Amino acid sequence: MKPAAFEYHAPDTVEEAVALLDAHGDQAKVLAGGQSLVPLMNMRLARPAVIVDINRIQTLNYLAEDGGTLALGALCRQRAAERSALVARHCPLLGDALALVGHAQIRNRGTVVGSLAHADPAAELCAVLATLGGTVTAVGPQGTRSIPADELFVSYLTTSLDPRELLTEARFPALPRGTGWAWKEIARRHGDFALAGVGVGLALRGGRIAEARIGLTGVGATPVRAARAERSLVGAVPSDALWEAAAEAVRAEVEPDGDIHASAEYRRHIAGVLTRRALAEALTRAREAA
Amino acid sequence: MSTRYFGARVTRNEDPALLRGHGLFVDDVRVAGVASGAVLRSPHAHARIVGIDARRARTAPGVLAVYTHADLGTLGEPLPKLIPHPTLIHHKTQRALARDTVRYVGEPVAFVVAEDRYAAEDACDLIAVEYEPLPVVATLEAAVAAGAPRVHDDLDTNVCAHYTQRVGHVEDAFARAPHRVRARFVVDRGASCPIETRGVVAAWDPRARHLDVWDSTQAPIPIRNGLARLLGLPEQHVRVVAPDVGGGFGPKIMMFYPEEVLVPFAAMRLGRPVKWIEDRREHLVATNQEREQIHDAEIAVDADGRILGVRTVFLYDSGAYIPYGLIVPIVAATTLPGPYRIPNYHCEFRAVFTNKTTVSPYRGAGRPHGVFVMERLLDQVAADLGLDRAEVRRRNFIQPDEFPYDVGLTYQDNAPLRYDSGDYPACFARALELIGYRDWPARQARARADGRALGCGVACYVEGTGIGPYEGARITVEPSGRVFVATGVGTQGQGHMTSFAQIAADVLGVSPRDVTVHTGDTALFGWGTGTFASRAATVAGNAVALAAQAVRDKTRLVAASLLEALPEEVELADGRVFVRGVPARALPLGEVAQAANPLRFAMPEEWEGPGLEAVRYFAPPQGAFSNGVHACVVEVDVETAMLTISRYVVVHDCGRVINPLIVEGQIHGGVAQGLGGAFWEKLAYDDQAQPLSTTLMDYLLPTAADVPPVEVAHIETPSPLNPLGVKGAGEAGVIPVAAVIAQAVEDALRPLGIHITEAPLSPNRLRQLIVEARRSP
Amino acid sequence: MKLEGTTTLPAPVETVWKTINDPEALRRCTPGLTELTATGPDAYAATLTIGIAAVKGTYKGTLTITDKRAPTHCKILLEGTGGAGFMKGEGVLDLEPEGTGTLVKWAGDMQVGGLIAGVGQRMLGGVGKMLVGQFFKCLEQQLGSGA
Amino acid sequence: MPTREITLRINGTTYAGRAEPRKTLADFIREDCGLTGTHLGCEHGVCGACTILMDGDAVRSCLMFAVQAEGAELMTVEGLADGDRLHPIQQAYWEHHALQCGFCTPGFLMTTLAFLRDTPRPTEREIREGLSGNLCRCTGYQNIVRAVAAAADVLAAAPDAGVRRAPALPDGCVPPTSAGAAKTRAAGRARTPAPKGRTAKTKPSARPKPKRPAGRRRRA
Repeated sequence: MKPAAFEYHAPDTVEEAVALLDAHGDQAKVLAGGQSLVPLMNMRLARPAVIVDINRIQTLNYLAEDGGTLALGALCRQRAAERSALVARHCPLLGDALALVGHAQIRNRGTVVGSLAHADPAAELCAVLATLGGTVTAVGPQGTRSIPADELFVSYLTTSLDPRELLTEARFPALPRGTGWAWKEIARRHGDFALAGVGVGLALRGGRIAEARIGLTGVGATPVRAARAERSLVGAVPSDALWEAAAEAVRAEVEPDGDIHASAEYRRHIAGVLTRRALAEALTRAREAA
Repeated sequence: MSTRYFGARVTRNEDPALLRGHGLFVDDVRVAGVASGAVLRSPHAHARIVGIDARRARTAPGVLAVYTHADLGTLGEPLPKLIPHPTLIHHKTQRALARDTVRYVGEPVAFVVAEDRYAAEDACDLIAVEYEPLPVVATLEAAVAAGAPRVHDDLDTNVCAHYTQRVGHVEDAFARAPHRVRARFVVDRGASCPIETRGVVAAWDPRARHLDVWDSTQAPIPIRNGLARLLGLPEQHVRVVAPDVGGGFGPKIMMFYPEEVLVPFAAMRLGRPVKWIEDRREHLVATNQEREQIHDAEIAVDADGRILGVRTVFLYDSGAYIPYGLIVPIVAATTLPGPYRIPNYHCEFRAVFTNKTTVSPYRGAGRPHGVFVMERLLDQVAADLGLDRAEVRRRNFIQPDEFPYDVGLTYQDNAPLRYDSGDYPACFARALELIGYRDWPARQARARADGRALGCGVACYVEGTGIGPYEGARITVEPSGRVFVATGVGTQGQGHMTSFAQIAADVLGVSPRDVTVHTGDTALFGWGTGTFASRAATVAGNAVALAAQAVRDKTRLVAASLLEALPEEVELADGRVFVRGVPARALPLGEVAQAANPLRFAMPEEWEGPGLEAVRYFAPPQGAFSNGVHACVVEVDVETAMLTISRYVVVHDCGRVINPLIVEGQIHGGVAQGLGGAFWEKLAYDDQAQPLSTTLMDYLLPTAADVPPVEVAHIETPSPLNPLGVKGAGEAGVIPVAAVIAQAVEDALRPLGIHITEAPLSPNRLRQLIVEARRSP
Repeated sequence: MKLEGTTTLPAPVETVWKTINDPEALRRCTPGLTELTATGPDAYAATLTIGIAAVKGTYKGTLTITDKRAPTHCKILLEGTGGAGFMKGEGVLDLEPEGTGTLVKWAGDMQVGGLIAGVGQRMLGGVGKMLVGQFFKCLEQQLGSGA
Repeated sequence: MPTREITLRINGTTYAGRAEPRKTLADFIREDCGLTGTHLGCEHGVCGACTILMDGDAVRSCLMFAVQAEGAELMTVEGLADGDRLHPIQQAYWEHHALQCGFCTPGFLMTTLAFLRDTPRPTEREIREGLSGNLCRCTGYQNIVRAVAAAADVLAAAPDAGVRRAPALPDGCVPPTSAGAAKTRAAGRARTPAPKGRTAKTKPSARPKPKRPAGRRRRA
C-alpha cells in the first residue's frame, strides 16, 4: 500500500499555491492535514500527478473572532480548534463536533478547512458549517470569492470549488447569545464516521422558539438542513410532542443511502431519534443561558 | 518440586526489549541488499486467466523480476495438504501462483521483485491480465443448491467433505421427547486481524547452500521441513526463524501461504535476499478467515428440561480451498455438547467450497459455534418450559465425580473425546455469584421501571486444549549460571519467555530473570509442531519441566563428586548447589556447569556426556479439557439498538495456572476478539463474492472505548494427563461471547420476545429484529 | 448493486431513442468517456475515466446496446478493467411518452470489483446514482437545445 | 524518480537522507534512519501502530510524507528510555502486563506520552477515549488502561520523574495460595520487574520499589 509517484510542491504563499493549481488544474491535489487524502493515495485509489503541500504557508494558520464570526485559516488544525477558548465561547457546537472527529492523532494534523474541502457526506464538520450557515473563502486565478455552505457541498466528495481554487478560510457564525445547541451522532465505534449525526441550534424568546437550526450528516450525498422541520418549530412552545413531530419531519426530508454498516431505513430512523434528543438537550442549554 | 515462581504473577522477561522498540518483527529484519516483493492479486472471485502480459512491468524502473505460474516449475504444483481425513474426499489446495483459474478475490497471479516496495507496486500496475469471468459461488446456501456453479470445475460438487458422528439412539430420543426446540443459527465470516500482517524474508547463500527464512508463522518447524522438501535442500541447510510475531490467533499457522514459497524461490533465483510484507488490504483478502457456518439444530428435553438428545446439521464455508483439513468443523461439532450430559447426539456437517478467501482456524476455531448453538437452544428450552436459565443448565451438568467423562465422539486429534477433569457446577456457581444473578430480577425490574432495558447473560463451555502430537525442549546451564531453554513452538505474545522460565526456575532453583527462553528458531530446536489450539503452555511447558528435571539430576550427579556426597543429598536453590543441610559449602550453579565440561583429565562415564544439558519431549495421550463460564450485564438503547456492556465476568478453569498475569491477559484479549465477532466485525461480500470490507474503516476492530473491563476469576482443577497439571487457556476468552451477549440482549428485550440466532449482531440488524417483533405481537 | 429511477426528457420518444443510440451523444453524455470507437453494430470499444474528487480510475472496455425494441426499450452494457479493478454496468431503459416529453424508467445494476469495491463500498451506491444522474442531465441539455 | 534531501531530528539525533517525495515518514524512519520501533499495521490511518511525536504532537507517521517532516523534531519509542532506565510510562506498561505481542506497543506508548501531557489527571473514560485511536488485538486494552492510570499517578507525583531506575525483582516472591482465586494476594507477590534485556543481563542492584497499600482505589 505505497502511493504512486507524484510531483511535489511546497509553496510558501497562497499566490504560489494558486499559480500551481492554475498550471496543473485537476491533475493537482492540495495537501494540508492529509488525513483523508493520503489514505486514498496509499491505497492507490487516488493518484494525483501533482501535490501542492500548503503546510509551509503559515499565514493560513490562524483562528480568530471576526465580528461575531469565527475565522479559521486553512492550516488551523482540528485539535487546535477543539481546544480553543474562542470556539468554546462562540461556537460550542463546532467544539462538541470536533471532539468526535476521528482520534487525537488524526485531529493533530487534520485541518477544519481540509475536512470541508474533502466533503465526505458522513463528516461532522460539513454538517456544522451547514447548520451554522457558515461560508468558506476560495482564492483562485480570477480572485477571491466567498461560498456559502449550501452552495459549497454538491455531492459525494464533490464541492463547487474549481480545481484551480484554494480554500483558504472557513467562517463559522457564532450562535447568538442565549442559543442552546447540541451535537448528537451514532457511530459504530468512538471516532468512526457517523452513521447519522445532527447539529441543532435553538433560540428562545418569551418561552417560544425564535430560531431553530437542524443540520444533519450521514443521511444524504451532502450535509442536509432540515428546513421544513426548522420552520415547523419557529414560534412554537417547546414540548416532547413538538420534538417528536420535528423528528418525523426530519425523517421525511432525508434521503440516506444504505451500506454494509447500516441500511437507509436505519439511518432515517436514528436521524429522527437524534434530532429529538438534540433538541431536548439544546432546550436545556437555551434555558440555562436565558 | 518446590514451587516458588509457578503460579506467581511474574512480570515478563520479554517486555523491556519490546517497550524500547527493540523487538525483531519480520519487517524489522535487515539483510544487506534486500529487494522487495509485491503480489498481483485477482480482482475476480472466479475467472479463467486468458493471458498475462508482463512485458512493461519487467522493464519498469527498479524491477528485478516478474514471476507468473509458468516460471515456477515444480513449485507450481498445488501446495501441500495438511491434516487429511478419511471423509475429506476433495482435499484441494491452491498453487503459489494461479495457473489458469482464480477462485477468490485476492488469489496471487504474479509476483514482482524490485528494489523497493514502491517500485514493486508500480510494476504490478503495469501487468495486464486478461480474465474471462466465470459464474461465482458467493454464499454457503448457493454452494449446495442444485445446479450451483462449480468452484473446482474438475469436481461435480462444491461439497468437499461430509462427516457425521453419532452417540446413542438419537431418533428414539427425539420421538419420545415431550418438548423439542428447533432453530437455524448463522455465524458470519470474520478475520483474526492481528495488528502485524504476515511477512516473509528469505536469504540464499549459494556458496554455503544455506537458506535463511524469517516468517511471521506460528509453526516454523513444519515450514522448514516443507521448504526443504519443496526446494530439494537438506533440512539442516534451511533455517526458519519466527522472530517476534505481532499476534497470530490461528491464521499464521497455515502451511503454505503462497508467499512462504514465492519469497524463498525468488531469493534463490535472484541470488539476492527478498522481503515481502503483506499490507492490510492484502491481509483482509489473502490471509485465511473463518467463522462462517449455518447450523440447523434441534434439542429434545423432558418436562424438567433434562436433555434427551441434540442434533445439529451444518454447513461449513471452507472458502476456495481446504489446505488445513476439517479441524474447524470437527471442533465445532465436538465442542457443542459442552459441560452437559447428552445421551443421544448427532452432529453432521458438509464442508463446502465457495469463491471466497480460504478458511483455516481462527482463535476458538469452531468452539464459539458449538457453544452458540448449545447455549441458545438451552435458553429457548428455559423460555418454553418457564424454567430459570441457570437451573436448566445445572440440571444437565456433568458432575465432578464423573471424570474422566467419555463424550462418545472422536476429537480433532483423532483421540476419543474424554474430558479429563473439571468442576462445572462450582465454576457456574462462582460466575452467578460474581454477576449477582440471585437478585438480578429485582435489579432488572428497577431499571425497566425507569425506562432502561438491562439484560443479564450466562454461558458455559468446555474447551479441548493441549492436544499432541508433541513438543520438546532443550535446557542448558551455562558457566555464567544462566539457564538457556530452546523449544520449537512459536510465540506470538503469549509470554512463553516468562512462563517457561518460571517452570525451569523452580526446578533448577534460579530466578526466572536468569532463564533465557528462545522459541521459534529451527536452528536452535528442530523438532516440534507449533503454537495452536491453546497447546503451547501445556505441551511445551511439560517438556520444559521434564528437561529441567533431567538437568537437575545431571547437576546432582556432577556436584556429588565435587561435594563428595551422594547425588540424592544434593540440593539446588538460589542459583547455588549444596549438600542438604550444609548450605554454607555451596557451589555456584555455573561452577558445576563449568566442571561438567572438563578441559583436562577424564570425564566420568556415568555423566553420559558433558554439560548440564538435557532434551525432553512431552506427548500428551489426548487433549486436556479446560472449561469456564462467562456472564455479562448489557444495556440496550431500544431506540437506536446500540449496546453498552456494563459488566463482563469470566470464571475460568485451566488446571494449574503457571502465571495468572499472563492467563488473565489471554482472557482479556480473547473476550475483546469475541465481542468483536459478536457485535462489530463482519467481512461483507456482495453477491459476486467481491469483498466489501478490505480496510479497517469497514472491518471494525473494537477499540479501548468499546471493550469493557473483564473481571477474571480462576478455579484450578489440575489435569491428570500431564505432570504440571496444566491445561490450555489461549482461546477461552473468545468462545462463549456471542452466546452470552445474545442471551443478555434477549433478556434485556424480554417484553418484545425477540430471538437472536445470528452473530455478529449489528445495531442495524438488532433494530430489524425489534421492528419485526413489534409487528408480530 | 441495484439502482433504479425515473426521469423525464423534454423530447418525444423517437427523438430520445435516436439520441440514445447516437454514438456522438453517448460520447458526450457518458460521464468520463474519453474514447468511443465503433467495433460493430451497436458495439463500441470504450475508454472511461470515472470517479469522484481525488478518486479517479481509467477503465478500458466495451459499450454495447442490446435487447433493442425501438423506440421504447433497450439495454446498455458497459464493461471495463483498469488499475483500480473492473467495472460492469448494465442499464435497462424503458421509454414512455409523457405529454410532449418522454418518461424514462431506468433500472441498473452496477458491479464493481477489486480495489474500488473493497474500499469504496460506502459510497458506490451514491456515486452510481450521481453518474446516472449526470448522464440523463446531459441528455436533457442535449435534447433541450433542440437536437 | 527524483529524490529530495531530507534532514530531521529524531530523539535528539539529526538524520539526513534522500527519498522520493512519496516515501512516507514511517518508511523513512524505519528504512533510512534504521529506527524499526515504529511499526506499520494498516497504512491508512486507523490502527495507530505508527504513532510518533512530531513537534510534540502525536501523529500517524504513515499518513505523512517524509519530505513534510523536513526540519521537524520527532520522537519515537526508541527515545523514551534513558539508557537502561525505562520511562515511567514504559515501567507502568511492564508492571501491569500492558503488552503481549508488543507490535502495537510503540504506538500506544507515544500516544500515552502525549495524552498524559495534555490530560495529566485523566478519568478511566478519558483514558479509554484517548487510547481509542490505537488498536490492539492481544490485550483487550484493560491492562493498558491500568498502566496509563498508574503512569499518570507516577508522573503527577513527581513530574520530573522522567526516568527512574527500574528496581530488581525481589526474591521474596511467594506464589499465591494455591486454592481459590488470585484476587486478594498475600504480601510480597512478585510485581516489580528487573531491568532485563531479552538477551544481555544487567544484574539488578536497586532496592525493591516501596509497595503501595494493596487495593487503594485509584481514581481511574
